[in-house]
Amino acid sequence: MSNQFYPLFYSFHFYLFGLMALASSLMFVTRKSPVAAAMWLVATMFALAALYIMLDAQFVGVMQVLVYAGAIMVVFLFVVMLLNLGSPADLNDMRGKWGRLLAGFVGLALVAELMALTKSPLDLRLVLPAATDVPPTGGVIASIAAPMFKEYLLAFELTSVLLLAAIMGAVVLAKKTDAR
Amino acid sequence: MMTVPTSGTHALASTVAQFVWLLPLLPLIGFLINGTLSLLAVAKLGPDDPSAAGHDAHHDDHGHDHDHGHHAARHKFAGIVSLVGPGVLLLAFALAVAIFVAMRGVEMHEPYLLTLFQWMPVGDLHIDAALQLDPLSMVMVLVITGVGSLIHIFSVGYMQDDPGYPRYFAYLNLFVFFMLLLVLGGNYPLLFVGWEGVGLCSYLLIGFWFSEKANADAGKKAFIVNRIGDFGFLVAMFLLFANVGSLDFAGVAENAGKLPFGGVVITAICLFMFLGCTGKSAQIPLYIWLPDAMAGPTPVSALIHAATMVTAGVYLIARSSLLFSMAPVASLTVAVVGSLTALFAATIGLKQWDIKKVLAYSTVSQLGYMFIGVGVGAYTAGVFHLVTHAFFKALLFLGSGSVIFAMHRAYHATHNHDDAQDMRNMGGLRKYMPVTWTLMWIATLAIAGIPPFAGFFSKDEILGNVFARAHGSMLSEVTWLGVPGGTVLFVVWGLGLASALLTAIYMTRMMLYTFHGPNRSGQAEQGHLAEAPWIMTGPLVVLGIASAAGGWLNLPELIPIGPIGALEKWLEPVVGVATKRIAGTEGHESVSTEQMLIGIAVAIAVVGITIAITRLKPAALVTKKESPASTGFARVLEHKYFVDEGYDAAIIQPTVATSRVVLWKGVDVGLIDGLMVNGSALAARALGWLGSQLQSGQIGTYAWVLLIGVIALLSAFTKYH
Amino acid sequence: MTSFLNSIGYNSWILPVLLALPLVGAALLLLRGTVLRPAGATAESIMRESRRWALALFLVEAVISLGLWWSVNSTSPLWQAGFLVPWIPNWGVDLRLGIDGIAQMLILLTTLLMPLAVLGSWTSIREKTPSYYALLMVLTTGMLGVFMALDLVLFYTFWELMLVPMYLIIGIWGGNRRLYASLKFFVYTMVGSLLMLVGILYLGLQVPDAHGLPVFSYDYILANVHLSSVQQLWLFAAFALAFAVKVPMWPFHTWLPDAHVEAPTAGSVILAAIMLKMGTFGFIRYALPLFPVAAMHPTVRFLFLSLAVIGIVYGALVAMVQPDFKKLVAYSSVSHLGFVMLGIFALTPQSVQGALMVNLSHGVSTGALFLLIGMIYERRHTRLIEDYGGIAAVTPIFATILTIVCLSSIGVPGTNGFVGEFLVLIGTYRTQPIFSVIAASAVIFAAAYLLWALQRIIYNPLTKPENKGLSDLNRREIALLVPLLIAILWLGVYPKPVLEKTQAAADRFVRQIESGGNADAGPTEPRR
Amino acid sequence: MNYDLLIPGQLLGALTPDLILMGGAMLLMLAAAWRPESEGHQRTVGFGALIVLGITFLSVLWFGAKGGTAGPGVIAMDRFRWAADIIFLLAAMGTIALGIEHNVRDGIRYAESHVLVLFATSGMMIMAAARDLMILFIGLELMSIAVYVLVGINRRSERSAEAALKYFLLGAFATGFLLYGIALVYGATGSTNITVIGERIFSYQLHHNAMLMVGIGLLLVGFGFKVAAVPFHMWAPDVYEGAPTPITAFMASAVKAAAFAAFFRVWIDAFNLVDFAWFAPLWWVAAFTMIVGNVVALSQRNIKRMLAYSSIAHSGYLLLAVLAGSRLGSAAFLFYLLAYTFATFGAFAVVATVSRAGEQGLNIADYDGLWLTRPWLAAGMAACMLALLGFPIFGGVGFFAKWYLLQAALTTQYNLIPLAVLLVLTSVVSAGYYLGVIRAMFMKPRPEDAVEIAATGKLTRVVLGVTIAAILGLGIFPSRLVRLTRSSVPTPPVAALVPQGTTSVR
Amino acid sequence: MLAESLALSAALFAIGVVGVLTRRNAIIVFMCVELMLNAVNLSFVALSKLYGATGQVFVIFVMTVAAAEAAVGLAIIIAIFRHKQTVNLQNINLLRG
Repeated sequence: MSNQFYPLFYSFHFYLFGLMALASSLMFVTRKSPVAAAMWLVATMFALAALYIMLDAQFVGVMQVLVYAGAIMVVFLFVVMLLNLGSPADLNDMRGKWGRLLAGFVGLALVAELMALTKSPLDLRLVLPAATDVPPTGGVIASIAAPMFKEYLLAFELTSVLLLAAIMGAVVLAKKTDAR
Repeated sequence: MMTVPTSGTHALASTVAQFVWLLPLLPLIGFLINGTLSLLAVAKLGPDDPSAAGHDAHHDDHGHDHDHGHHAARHKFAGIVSLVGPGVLLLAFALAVAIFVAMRGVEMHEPYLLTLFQWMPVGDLHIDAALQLDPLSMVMVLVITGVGSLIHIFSVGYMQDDPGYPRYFAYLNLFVFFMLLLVLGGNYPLLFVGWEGVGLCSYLLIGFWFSEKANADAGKKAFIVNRIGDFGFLVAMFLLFANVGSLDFAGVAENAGKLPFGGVVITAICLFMFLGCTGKSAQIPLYIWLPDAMAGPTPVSALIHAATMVTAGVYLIARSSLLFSMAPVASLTVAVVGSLTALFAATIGLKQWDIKKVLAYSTVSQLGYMFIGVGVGAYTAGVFHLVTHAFFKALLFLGSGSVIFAMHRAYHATHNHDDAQDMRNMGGLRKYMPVTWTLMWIATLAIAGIPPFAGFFSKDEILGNVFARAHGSMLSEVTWLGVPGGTVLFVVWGLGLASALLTAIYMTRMMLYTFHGPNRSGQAEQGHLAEAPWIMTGPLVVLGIASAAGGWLNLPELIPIGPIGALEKWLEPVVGVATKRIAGTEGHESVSTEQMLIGIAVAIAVVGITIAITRLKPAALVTKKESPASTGFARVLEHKYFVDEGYDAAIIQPTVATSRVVLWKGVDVGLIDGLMVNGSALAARALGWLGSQLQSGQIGTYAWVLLIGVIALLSAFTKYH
Repeated sequence: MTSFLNSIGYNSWILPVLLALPLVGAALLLLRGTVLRPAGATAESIMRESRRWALALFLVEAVISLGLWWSVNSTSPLWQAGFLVPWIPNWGVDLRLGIDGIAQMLILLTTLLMPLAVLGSWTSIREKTPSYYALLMVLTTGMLGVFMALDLVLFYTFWELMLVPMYLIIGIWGGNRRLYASLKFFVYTMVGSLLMLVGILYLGLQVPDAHGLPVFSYDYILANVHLSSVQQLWLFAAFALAFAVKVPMWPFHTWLPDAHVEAPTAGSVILAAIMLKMGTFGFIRYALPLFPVAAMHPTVRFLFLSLAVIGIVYGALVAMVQPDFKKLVAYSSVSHLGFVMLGIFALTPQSVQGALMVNLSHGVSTGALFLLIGMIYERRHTRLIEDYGGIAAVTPIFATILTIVCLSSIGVPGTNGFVGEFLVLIGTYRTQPIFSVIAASAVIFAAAYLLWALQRIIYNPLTKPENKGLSDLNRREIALLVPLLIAILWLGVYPKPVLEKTQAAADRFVRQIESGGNADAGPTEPRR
Repeated sequence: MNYDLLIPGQLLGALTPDLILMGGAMLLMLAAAWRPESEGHQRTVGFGALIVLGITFLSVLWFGAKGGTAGPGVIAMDRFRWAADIIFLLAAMGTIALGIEHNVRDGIRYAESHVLVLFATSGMMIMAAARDLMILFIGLELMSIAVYVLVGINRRSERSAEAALKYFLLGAFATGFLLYGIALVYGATGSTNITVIGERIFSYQLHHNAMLMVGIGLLLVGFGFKVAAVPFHMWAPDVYEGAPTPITAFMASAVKAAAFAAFFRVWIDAFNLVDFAWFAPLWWVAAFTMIVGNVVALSQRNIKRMLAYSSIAHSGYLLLAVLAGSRLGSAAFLFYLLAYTFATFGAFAVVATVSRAGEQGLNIADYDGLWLTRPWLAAGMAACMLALLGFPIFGGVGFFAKWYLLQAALTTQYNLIPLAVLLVLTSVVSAGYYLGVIRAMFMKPRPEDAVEIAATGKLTRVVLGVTIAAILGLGIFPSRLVRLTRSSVPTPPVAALVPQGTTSVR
Repeated sequence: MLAESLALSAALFAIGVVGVLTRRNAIIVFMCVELMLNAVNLSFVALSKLYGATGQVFVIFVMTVAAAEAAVGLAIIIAIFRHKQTVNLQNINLLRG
């Protein structure tokens, strides 16, 4: 992998936010209350947004805060409230002790297997020379806009259809059931 | 039928013998006519739609009770059947006589072969439907048609009131057809056709009154036991074809010489063939069917189970004399088995009460004699005894038939349901049926071996030949199961004498109990006892004459009261070579020895009769109902040494039980079906059930399964870096 | 006759016509039963009409097929009456038909038996008759196709084609346990045939044609495909399993008793008389000639000979203790077909010819037996032997015919049964004496089980009151049995014409296998 | 013509059928909202949807006949795409045809249901066309989201809602894996373009790259879920059972076909060179899929569940084509998909007819004696069952489909004979349940208390008629279809994309 | 920081998976899936350091997809809640076998 030198300040904050993401995600999966869990997930997303920015993906970082944490999670919370699932008491949400242990174990196994992906070095010949050092001209947005509206124009347009379908679907499903 | 005489050059070709195919055809026609009539008479065709008709319970048809004698009215086709049935036989006999006359006019160096058509031509196997006429088959044809005619005629009277009258004659005609095929067939397979065919007819006729389970049982038993023998015959044919390459008599005669003399192959052929003979001719160990076969009508017993069919084995060995003469061990086996059977059956005959059973065991015993004859290479003697036995045993059976007929009529008249065949219910019948009495005594003396009746000559010739072969012949020089052949033959001779003694005893016993002493059939019945009608006594008389004079067919040199050795000369072209091969050069005994042998034989017969007359007290007998169960050895004899029971326990029951319990329920239903077929189906279903149990409806479970899949897959993929 | 047949081009159209005719008939009959059903028709009138049409169609089929007797030159090394139309060119699959002496006999057996099967169903099938007869027709096409096909895929298609009609016939018109029996029949057969499918595919892909496409022509494969002995072994196993199930060889036979017992009369007749023959035919036409090295491998051969002999003895012994007459006959089929397999694997001219003869005569005799059982079943609605007894007294014609047929099944000389068994055994003895002798013991058992059954059915005292009112056979029933009786005696007394017709094919078969498959003796391309 | 996909105009040209469909879908969406929901409106929109599908179908046919190629880019223009599109469109038409009448019966009056089918179909068409993992992903999501809704469209039915939830949650879960797989493949190769991935694996010798391996593994999970391969199949029976019957048919045919089409293209074009890695895992997945699907189907009483397991089993068979991975494999794959689609639709058309409102009449026992009252329905069902079983003539094209699959399996360089044998053996097992239906219909009596089956709707009749005709017709004359499928294989872009800024290894 | 990012991504993904396995509240399970998507996004962003901004484009698309999924998913959850008055997955097992 890249053996680029990073300043200590950068490294510290990178690890800090990394740990925050990890810790808050762990909190997220262990909270009984849906509201608490959602809040910890939001925290995770913030931490990730910070990491995005540190990885030179400022636009994505902003989108993460605005769209994910700001919009999607709000909808989640909204539904939690709507369905009045706020109190943990009436939920037997978590699996039993053994289930959790086993799940933790399986999670570790999965991590172990996924970590294999770090074992072979990436082929540097694949790396675009332009992307290594030189910041793209036209700013951060332009570097994203170019592929999005050229190579991935189709994908972009498709997402609009996707959203349309999703909206319609959501409306159809969530409409009040008509009396029979 | 296409007739393509292949031996057009044979001397017989231009004579009446070219119509030899008519011989079997005539009874076949009789069978077809009678069979059709039989079905026509009883046929009541069913409704067009049997499933719709259902069971109309008011169908009050229970009149077909086939117990003979219960129907006074004669069969509606009785006339035509009485004409056709015996008629075809008489015609056949006439033709046979004509052919016989023709044969006497020519030199018979080789048989006359008439190929009708190719039967089974496959590759190098050529089996033709060919008839072969030679002296041996001529003798048989004459006996079959001759005795057969008499028995047919007798049957007209005996079966007159039976509702199955046409069926009876159909079967009987069919039997004669097959029997003629047997003796006329020009190759082993064709002989086998007749062989099985007569077995089939025997089956049908034994079970003629099939509504009695015992009769049906007896028929079935006869067929199956015969089949065991046929198995042997079949294997013998396979061996012949594989080693000799032909199944024609001619071809075998030509090529059999190539087989090593006395070798395993020829011995095996002969032994397997003899296995066939033990079945058909009721020898140890397959004799058991014959006594049961007495369940059939008595004329059937006379024709099939005394005169003709059961002697087919003797015929077969005589026919295959060339082969047997090359297999001394096999020949000795034949003789030993024959002698053992003769004695064994005779002992059983001592204690039987059923008149027909006595005769049945007597037949078994006499057949044993014949096998002794052909076993020691005295083929002519064997055949001679066959012929004489046909006469006197047919007479005995018909005579007993006439007795049973009388008894039955008497019982029927008085509505008595006693056993009409049990000698304990008879006694003193001489008074009522004098003709029968006389003729039966003639036959008894003949079978006992009292000169000058027929049996004396034939039996003496056999015993004489045994004695002669015992010291100085091919047979005496080999060892049989480690015993020198000579010794074996002496034993055989001794056994033969012993059974001759017993024969005299049990025959006399039968005569005494039946005809002498006081009558035990009951007061009321005595009035109804009477001699049978002429149509039955007529054939008896003819047979009586034959029994008395049959000996003249083959007189020994010592008794030159007629043509010496006529039969021997007649059969010389067929069995001569084999006889000479076995007998060797030093075959003949001195005159004094022969005289001594004759003396011994006669003495033994006389002693036997005397013992019987002195020791047995007909007056002391009580009827069957009142008789106590016998004990001790008598009981063993009465139950025929429990051989049937033994077979049943040792072979039949285990086979059936194994088939049912192990093979069917165990292997088929249990192992293959249960475990493999249904088992695998069940296993699949059980697995399916398990799978559907895992499908719990819980998303969590599904996610778990999915994840396990993920981990498994990833572990497979991560091993490649 | 031959010249007349040539003048109408008989050989060029007879095979496809024989195949198509029943299909057309089936379609018409089905339409008549549903869409074109006349107004006011009752089940009864429908039954009358459909059985009449079915009989007429099968009679036509039988009559036109009779020409094969003369038109086929059975000594020719060429396929006779060849017919070729491309079907799926991309897969190398063609409608390729042609017959030899062996197929000719089996085709005639089929066409001649089918009218009798219809007559046997005349009054016993009362429900859904159009479908029933339509299925019989489709079944006929399938069976005939198996004997005619010269393309492996086509063969497989026909092989499977007959499975469904038979499945439905058993399952719809069968007895109490019909559901079980029909499923068992279907699945059993399918297990074997699907593996054969893989085998066929493998074979066809071995030597592609000039365009690189697979070829499934029988002749092409026979001539061009050369397999290693290991390949042969596997393929032989796949083919042999399919055929062994069908034959059925021990221990794959347990579908047969169930199927036979539950099937309606015509179903049993066809099963026994024709369908089982497809198994043996498969061995003769496909399994052995295509894989001679495997088939003649001592171990394999020993295995098959052993199974054949086990089947012979086992079938007979188990038949002996069956309480159900149909089951008894079913097991007797196992025994008889064992003879066929023995003959085939003994590989001598006599044994092979004998096997073919047993094939035919088993068809006739067992067919007749099943018909007879069907007739008596129609009257008494029971097949249990113990429910009868002494009925010869009330049904003498039935008893007479049953006796004759049983005797032929026992193999009494003079009947068809003897000729085949005798030839098989005598031929087998030359190469496999031990097997032959063991097999010959079946003559005893056969007599035992059949005569015992016969006694318990038609002999013995007539005690059961239900049996006293039994009616004898009617004219239709007699008329349909008489041809079989004639065949029984004709094949027994004068089998030569039949033996002559199969002689060339049988000899070729033996030479082919003995020479390890690369014999020049194989029939060549069909005439176009 | 050759479409240069980097020029937007030409890209749109290459997407003409898809655009027609999407445009039509949007118009119909407006139309659906135009009037208050009612049965009549639902029907009108349904017919509109049929018309849109018909036009799309024609355009696909036109493209398929005209041919045309595409340069490097995100979509393919090969006949594989058009062939797959034909299958989707046929299935979609069948779904809507069945749906119009089924909606009436079940009281579903939302015209939107038909629009959602169109959206889902357009997603599928994108999937079949996609030559870029990202496009594929979005197409997949478009399809999935529409189908999630469709499964739950019967709002009165608790089962429908439950099925939707299960499908959605597990689908989203699996999407996560798929996406992660895409990310890792991208990470390993620097591209999401299938063609480029394949080339780079070759030119940079990425055969043993760990990230690539993990990525492929995760992609396999994602596709495995969509095609319901064991052990990612658990959702299928529940969802199939709970979904409205026409939607079940849609899922069993089109959804699965789309997932398979994408799967096939990715596997053949991108990962052909690393077959050593995926061959064994996929082999086992295929084996387990065949076994589990067929065996568990044996114990089902509900016909939709039974068909669900059968569908799982057929996924196993289709995986054989993926494993064969050859040109012939592709042809066999398309052939099988088409045959399977027909058979499935025929079967579900019957199921829809026999069932009653409120998820009644779905047990196999409800088919007892069907032949006696509805002979044609029973005959049709029997043909479909036999087609699914792969039986010649009676099962029509089903046999040739299996035959083609086996042929493909036996002509590859891989040893697929054991799997081919497993295929036929599990087919035997499948006889156990397919015949169970036939047995119920033909061999059992109609129960006394059996509810009378409503008359078959006209559209259902059409669907049934067409499918049966196709099954039987193609079962006797498959030749043309064979030729068509043989020529419809995935083909690479005309001018191979040369990675910029890199030096070639060789 | 690429390796670290990828590792963190894997860990977060695994945590999301564990959440799916352990939770029974439909909404929380859904949130766990969102966490998995976020983890993947992290990978994309990290890889964009290497391969240019395309990776970031993907993240945008994923977010859109996630939003669409959220809309439909929550609608489905509301629909089931209407029937069952609960979103506990343990009680949602009408379809089984």
